[in-house]
Amino acid sequence: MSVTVLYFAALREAAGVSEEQLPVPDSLTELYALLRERHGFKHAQNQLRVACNGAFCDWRYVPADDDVIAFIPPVSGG
Amino acid sequence: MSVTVLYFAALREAAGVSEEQLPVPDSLTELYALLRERHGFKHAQNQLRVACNGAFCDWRYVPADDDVIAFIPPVSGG
Amino acid sequence: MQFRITHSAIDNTAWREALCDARCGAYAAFEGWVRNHHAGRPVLGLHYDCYPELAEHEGGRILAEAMTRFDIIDARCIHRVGDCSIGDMAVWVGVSAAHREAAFAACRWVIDEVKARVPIWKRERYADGDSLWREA
Amino acid sequence: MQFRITHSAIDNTAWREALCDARCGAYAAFEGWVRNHHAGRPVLGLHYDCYPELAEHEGGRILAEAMTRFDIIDARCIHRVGDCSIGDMAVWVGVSAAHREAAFAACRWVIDEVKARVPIWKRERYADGDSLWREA
Repeated sequence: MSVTVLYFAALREAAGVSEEQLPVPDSLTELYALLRERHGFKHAQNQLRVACNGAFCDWRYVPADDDVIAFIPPVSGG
Repeated sequence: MSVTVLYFAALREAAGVSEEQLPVPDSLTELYALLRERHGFKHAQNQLRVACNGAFCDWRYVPADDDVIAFIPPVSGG
Repeated sequence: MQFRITHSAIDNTAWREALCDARCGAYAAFEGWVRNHHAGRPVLGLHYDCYPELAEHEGGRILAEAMTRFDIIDARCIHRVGDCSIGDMAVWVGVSAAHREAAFAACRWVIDEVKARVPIWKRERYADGDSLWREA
Repeated sequence: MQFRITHSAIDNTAWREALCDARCGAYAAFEGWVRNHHAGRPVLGLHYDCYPELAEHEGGRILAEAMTRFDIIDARCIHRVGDCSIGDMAVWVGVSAAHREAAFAACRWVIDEVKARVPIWKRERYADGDSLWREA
């Protein structure tokens, strides 16, 4: 029973890895708070969007086994 | 003592020639009135712009010997 | 900054290349293509008449004015005249700038001015055999 | 209608060709080029990070939305990721339409949405040795 968390850009640099496996959390908010503390992410949750399985989702989405979660810092393509 | 008048598009079709030599007229307005009558141009003067020697000019410009005059119907490039 | 009238196919690749510049972050382009319909009427092809000397003079003025009105680095335009088939590129406008806002605004302004001011006239040939000088 | 992420140079000629259509009178394109400065600071080059699966999903949604918002015939976009040098094309947007109004409006809207919504991040390398993840 786990989820995969993907990191990009500034979050990847801070985490030092591009992904990690974690136990299925109760909520995305709880998951981000845990990871923010662990890796020292500078972004508050309200600066980020969140995606599940390759599509943006709501922060209220309840994670399930095998989900692939990504926290999305402000983008700067183009 | 003459001017060259160039015709394009609908005016060329109506005149049946692409240019002609004419005596230097007193004014562009007078010149266009003469040619409109001669060739049956459908455009009133206020539908046209006028150019002299490769640049747009004012209808009040006074033609001189060797000038190249063109009456410019509404354009439709692009 | 260059405005040209041509009787042959437009080499848009070469015209675009001429705008490349390390200071530019944005490039906006517009192309007018000969389409197969006008106001609901099928079109077979068209012919552009032009007063080349005046067209290049007026086109050059438009580009010079664009350079002063917008924060752009370069602007170029070429218009084809003579016979054109469906799908042919009739006109190309390219603008380079540091930022996209100015590139888009200038590109749009240039094509609008070219269509309003440059002495080029379009004669459309319709599928029903008729043909007509368009005036604006 | 197609949105792609690529790790190699963008073939803008091929992407433009895909939009050619006899019904279209207007083609508007935008290209983002890697420029040598940002906010007054000399830039040596940049790297784009990306979440490709999400980027292609979100990019596809943007194009589908453009097709419903504007009276256009097709819209395509490709964004390069990885290392880019000054002058490289980072993003290309092309839109075809019967008329230029819609082509310009949709092209502008697509690049604005791509820059706002697609998960791509730019790290600029500055001449002073510093480098930085840009966030919007």
